[in-house]
Amino acid sequence: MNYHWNFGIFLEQVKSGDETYLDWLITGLGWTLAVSLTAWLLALCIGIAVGALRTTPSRLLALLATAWVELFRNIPLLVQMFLWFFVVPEFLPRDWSLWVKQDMPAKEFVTAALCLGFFTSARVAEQVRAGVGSLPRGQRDASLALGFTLPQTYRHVILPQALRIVIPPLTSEFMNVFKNSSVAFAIGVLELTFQARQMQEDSEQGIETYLAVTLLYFICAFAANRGMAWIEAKSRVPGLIARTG
Amino acid sequence: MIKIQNVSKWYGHTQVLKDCGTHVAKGEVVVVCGPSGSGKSTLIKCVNGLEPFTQGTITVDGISVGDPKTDLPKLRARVGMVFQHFELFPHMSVVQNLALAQVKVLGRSPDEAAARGIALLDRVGLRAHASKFPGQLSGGQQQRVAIARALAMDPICLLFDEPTSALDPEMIGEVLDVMVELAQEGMTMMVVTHEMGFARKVAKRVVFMDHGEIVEDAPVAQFFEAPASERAKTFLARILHH
Amino acid sequence: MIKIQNVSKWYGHTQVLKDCGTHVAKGEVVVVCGPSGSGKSTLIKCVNGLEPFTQGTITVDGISVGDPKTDLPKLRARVGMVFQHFELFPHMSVVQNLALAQVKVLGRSPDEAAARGIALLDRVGLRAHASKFPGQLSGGQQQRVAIARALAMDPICLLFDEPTSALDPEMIGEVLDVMVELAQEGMTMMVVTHEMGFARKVAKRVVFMDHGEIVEDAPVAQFFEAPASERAKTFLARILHH
Amino acid sequence: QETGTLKKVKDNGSITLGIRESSYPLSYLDDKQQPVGYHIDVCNRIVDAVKAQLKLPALKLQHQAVTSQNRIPLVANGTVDLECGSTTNNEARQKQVAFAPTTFVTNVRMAVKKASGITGLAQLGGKPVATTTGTTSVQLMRAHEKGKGIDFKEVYGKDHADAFLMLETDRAVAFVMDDNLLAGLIVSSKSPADYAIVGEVLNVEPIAIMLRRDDPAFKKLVDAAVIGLMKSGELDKLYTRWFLSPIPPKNVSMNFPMSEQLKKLIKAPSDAPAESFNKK
Amino acid sequence: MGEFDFSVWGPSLPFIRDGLLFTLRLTLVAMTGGIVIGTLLALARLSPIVPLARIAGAYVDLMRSIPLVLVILWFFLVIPFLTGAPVGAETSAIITFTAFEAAFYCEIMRSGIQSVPRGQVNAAFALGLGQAQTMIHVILPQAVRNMLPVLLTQTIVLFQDTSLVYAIGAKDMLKAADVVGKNYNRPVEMIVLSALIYFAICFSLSLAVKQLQKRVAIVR
Ligand SMILES: Nc1ncnc2c1ncn2[C@@H]1O[C@H](COP(=O)(O)OP(=O)(O)OP(=O)(O)O)[C@@H](O)[C@H]1O
Ligand SMILES: Nc1ncnc2c1ncn2[C@@H]1O[C@H](COP(=O)(O)OP(=O)(O)OP(=O)(O)O)[C@@H](O)[C@H]1O
Ligand SMILES: [Mg+2]
Ligand SMILES: [Mg+2]
Repeated sequence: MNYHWNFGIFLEQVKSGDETYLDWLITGLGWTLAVSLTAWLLALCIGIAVGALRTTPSRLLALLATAWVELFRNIPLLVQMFLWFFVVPEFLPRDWSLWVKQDMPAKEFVTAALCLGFFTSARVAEQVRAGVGSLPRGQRDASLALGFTLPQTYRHVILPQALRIVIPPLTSEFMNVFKNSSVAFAIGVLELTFQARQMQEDSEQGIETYLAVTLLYFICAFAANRGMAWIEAKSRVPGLIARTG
Repeated sequence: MIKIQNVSKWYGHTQVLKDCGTHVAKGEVVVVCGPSGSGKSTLIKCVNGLEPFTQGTITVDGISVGDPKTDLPKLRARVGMVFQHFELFPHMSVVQNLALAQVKVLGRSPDEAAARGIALLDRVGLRAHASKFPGQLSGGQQQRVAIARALAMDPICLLFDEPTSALDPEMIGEVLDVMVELAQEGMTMMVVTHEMGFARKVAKRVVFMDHGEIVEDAPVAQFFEAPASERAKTFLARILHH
Repeated sequence: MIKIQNVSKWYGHTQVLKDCGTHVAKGEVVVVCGPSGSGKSTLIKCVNGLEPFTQGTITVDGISVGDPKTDLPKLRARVGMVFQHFELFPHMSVVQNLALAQVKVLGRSPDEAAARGIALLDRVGLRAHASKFPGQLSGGQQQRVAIARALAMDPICLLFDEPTSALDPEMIGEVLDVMVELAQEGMTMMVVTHEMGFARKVAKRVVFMDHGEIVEDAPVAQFFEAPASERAKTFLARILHH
Repeated sequence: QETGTLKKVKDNGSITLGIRESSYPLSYLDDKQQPVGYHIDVCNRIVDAVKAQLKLPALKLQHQAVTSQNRIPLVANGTVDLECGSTTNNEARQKQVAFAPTTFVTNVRMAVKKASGITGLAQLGGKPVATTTGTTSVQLMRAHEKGKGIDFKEVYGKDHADAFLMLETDRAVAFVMDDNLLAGLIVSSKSPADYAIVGEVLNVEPIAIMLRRDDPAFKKLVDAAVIGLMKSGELDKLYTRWFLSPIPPKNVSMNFPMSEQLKKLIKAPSDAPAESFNKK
Repeated sequence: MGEFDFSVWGPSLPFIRDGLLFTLRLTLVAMTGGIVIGTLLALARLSPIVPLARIAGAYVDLMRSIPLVLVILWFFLVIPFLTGAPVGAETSAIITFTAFEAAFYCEIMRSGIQSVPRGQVNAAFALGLGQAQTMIHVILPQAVRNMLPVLLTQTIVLFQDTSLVYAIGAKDMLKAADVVGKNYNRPVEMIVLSALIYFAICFSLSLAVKQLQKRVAIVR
């Protein structure tokens, strides 16, 4: 291969500054974690609510929840990211628009986290809905028959069970959040992919750069996987055989 | 106690309850039977408003179930129900199953609720299993816990929907024993079941349904010795055959 | 026909079959019963090699099931089996269910297989349902199809694992009727069931299992009138109680 | 007997050019989404030379779009034989690849909206400044003597068009980039008259066509072809065609006269990297 | 940017169409290949041969832990070294997507296979069917039916993910829209157009999935 390898590159100084390339990657990892975790938290809250609403008897609420899901899961994330960043502010009143575009603190981060959160919430909602749907209808009846209201039924009976069931698919989604956060570079969040581009342009050691970044993403996804496995083990109910799949 | 008058119900275009009427007096046990799909579960679920019905009225202790102004959760808290598949909450221990609704619905203190729960577990012979999870119990044990859970709310009457038909034959007895005892203590009960031995022993009347209709509503002895309708006769022959 | 000798089986450290031995002669019906978890299903599945066993020998028509050299698919094709939950193939019509193994295993032509299938459907009274899917049939009908499917392979003997315990009470009769008929025609059968009426009517012997052991293996009359073991007595009391 | 790239080209019967999709006017896609531009034309001349040397008039010409992320590995792994984009020739890259003699010189400057009245780095304090992800313009601003001590708020577009969009939509007051790219973006913008390229030259960069390293035969052929264009005056014509005449897609001219540095380089062709250039 | 100018949509249509054709072709090929390979992987993962199951498992976990855009890049850079000859961006995209999606389809098929009750295997064996016959005639048909909605939902995800081929310069729909947006300096309008097209296609697909689900669902 006609390639000049240099794995020592990470400890070298960047061309214009007193940091090393490793510092860049660590900054990037920090932003990747920040965007992903914020988005995941948002996605869980919205996703659980929306997913649960889709299973309620209220036609109107179910319809609104369905609209939310269909809207956010049927457009590629990259395109959504761009829409949120460039298009949505144009519809705000001029003063707000300028504030959002120039003065809003951490605007790239906020936009990316919101966008990724909404996108993921649609998928979480689908999983939660499936989880609720897979519970025997008798559980709902039993809870109502004890005098619980519908919200109480969801809070104490349906959701605790449904969430346990959907931990495996949610694990995938959690891993996806880290991977998908790489799209945030498109609007200028200083996360891993961004730093990788900058580093490879600055250092010209593209392959080493991407190897390192791939490894870091892998570690994030793997950690997410282990974390969810830990939660799954913690929340396992004695005597209840885990459903596979 | 329970009054069902002219109740009809449609699912889309199919009518699953046709002008049903019957009643259960205080302290009475009424058994409902009939072929699969005849509407027994639907009828009994209408009694505590788990299924809405299209026509007719049902009152429980004088309160109209179908009335939109009725506080259904409050009514249901006073009517106990036991299901074919137990429907214990699998993510909670047995005693939590018993305490939850007492705390959240009746507003009892957790300690009080747990104490009452344990007392009832004692009564159904399962005190030792209080901190197990439902999945760790046999079917018969689960169903006894489910009965205790219903009793924990101090219900004015109990509804049973085929409480023994998901059980292994050797476990049916232990559940029926608890039910017989309740009946003898004067609990008002409406029971969907095919256990004709139970019906003979404690029921006052048997309601026989077919195709959504109440075909027969007769005192126990009369139902078994001289069923009026042909359909009830065939049904009894089939089910007592083996 | 079926000889079971000193069969033991472990799942990890728990022993689920303990030194079991019994036999079924040609044309004989043997009923196996016992509490839940006693190992009945495991034992009957060992007979056609669906469960491997750790010790002992089982021979069917002189062929050793545990022998690694035995062509198990070929043996199984000659031993019919009927399951608690029917296990019809839900993605195939009734007649396809009957024809599949005839074509793929016995090498019959599709037409021949379908014709044989239809003939057997006729026999269990379901000819009219040939092109329906299993999900469109009632439980009793599905189980009769499952019996026909086993018969379509012209088996030398039939194994039943609780064939009626997943059925509604009114459907049990129709399945038992078919089984009784088969027994009377001289089919060799080993039947796990709690239907004691069936046992009384057609079984030669009853095998009673508990905790993986064959506790009792006695002629029918003797088993019901004078069970030798305490365990069998309690079990019978429980199951005949209601 | 041919070796290296020439052998590969002969064996495959085809040669692959790496192109950029929006490096105005060096290499970009026209309104038919075909690659065109100054460097594309230069490359086509090189390909003609290859055809002549290999006596393969029917040599097939293929295009592969590249990005600043993958262009160097793609040249190294043989997917692309000649990269005809807008790659700066610098020392770090010379470890990976080789360059033809410099055919364009770009100055890193900034584009602003005329109305903002900004004319230099000093006025950018506290203001958002746009640049393209992966480029090092912001570091250049920091490194420049007049940029020292000024705190910019950096904003990044994923490509030049996005970065320009930031300027256009007032997310940034300046866009720091190669001046030819800035000129190209301004010309094709909705109201070119609103923008100006201003301020200090932050860096001077030689731009050249890129090829695989350690392939003397091919390098010799490419060098000869490029130098031939320079000597014959044909490169001047190409420059005029792309920088001083109307070009697609909008058919307006960039009016971007040739810099003194490039004029010198045409007289004395060189493939020296940027570092030797910026030595004052 | 103030006012929008949607007149750029007209001239963009031919390019959008070409890009869409590529996107659809890539989706179809990767789906077919991915399902076939994914099913084989699922069988490997479930097989009692431990090393085989491990290897398949490791492959799936690796693919699921790396962002697709990096996988695309890696394949593009690495395949030439494996095969000795460069492959075009399109071929590379097809290989990459098939290999990547196979990992996801594998997981879907695996849970599909596991969703078939154990009793079905027993019933098939009891009739004398062999391992392979049981798989082909009894398990897989049910697994596919059970998982059809999820398989198709994954395909919709795949359809959206094809936009990531920008990383290797292949020209899909989003790329085509992007280039038009740059040429006419109307990037926002073109992004809006592609959002609408993606939405229209994905939404109709997901409606179709729901219909299909009702039709093929196994009556139990
Ligand atoms: N959600 C529903 N939508 C449409 N039809 C329904 C629905 N639920 C029940 N039915 C129909 O209503 C009828 C009565 O059902 P129900 O469950 O009350 O019968 P059942 O007598 O309890 O039968 P089983 O003995 O099987 O429990 C049946 O024909 C059933 O198919
Ligand atoms: N795959 C397995 N792994 C571990 N233990 C098992 C497994 N399958 C069955 N067992 C155990 O083997 C014992 C016998 O099970 P088996 O299903 O044969 O009982 P059974 O008599 O048929 O009960 P039932 O009446 O409930 O069908 C049980 O204690 C069961 O828990
Ligand atoms: Mg019912
Ligand atoms: Mg069993």
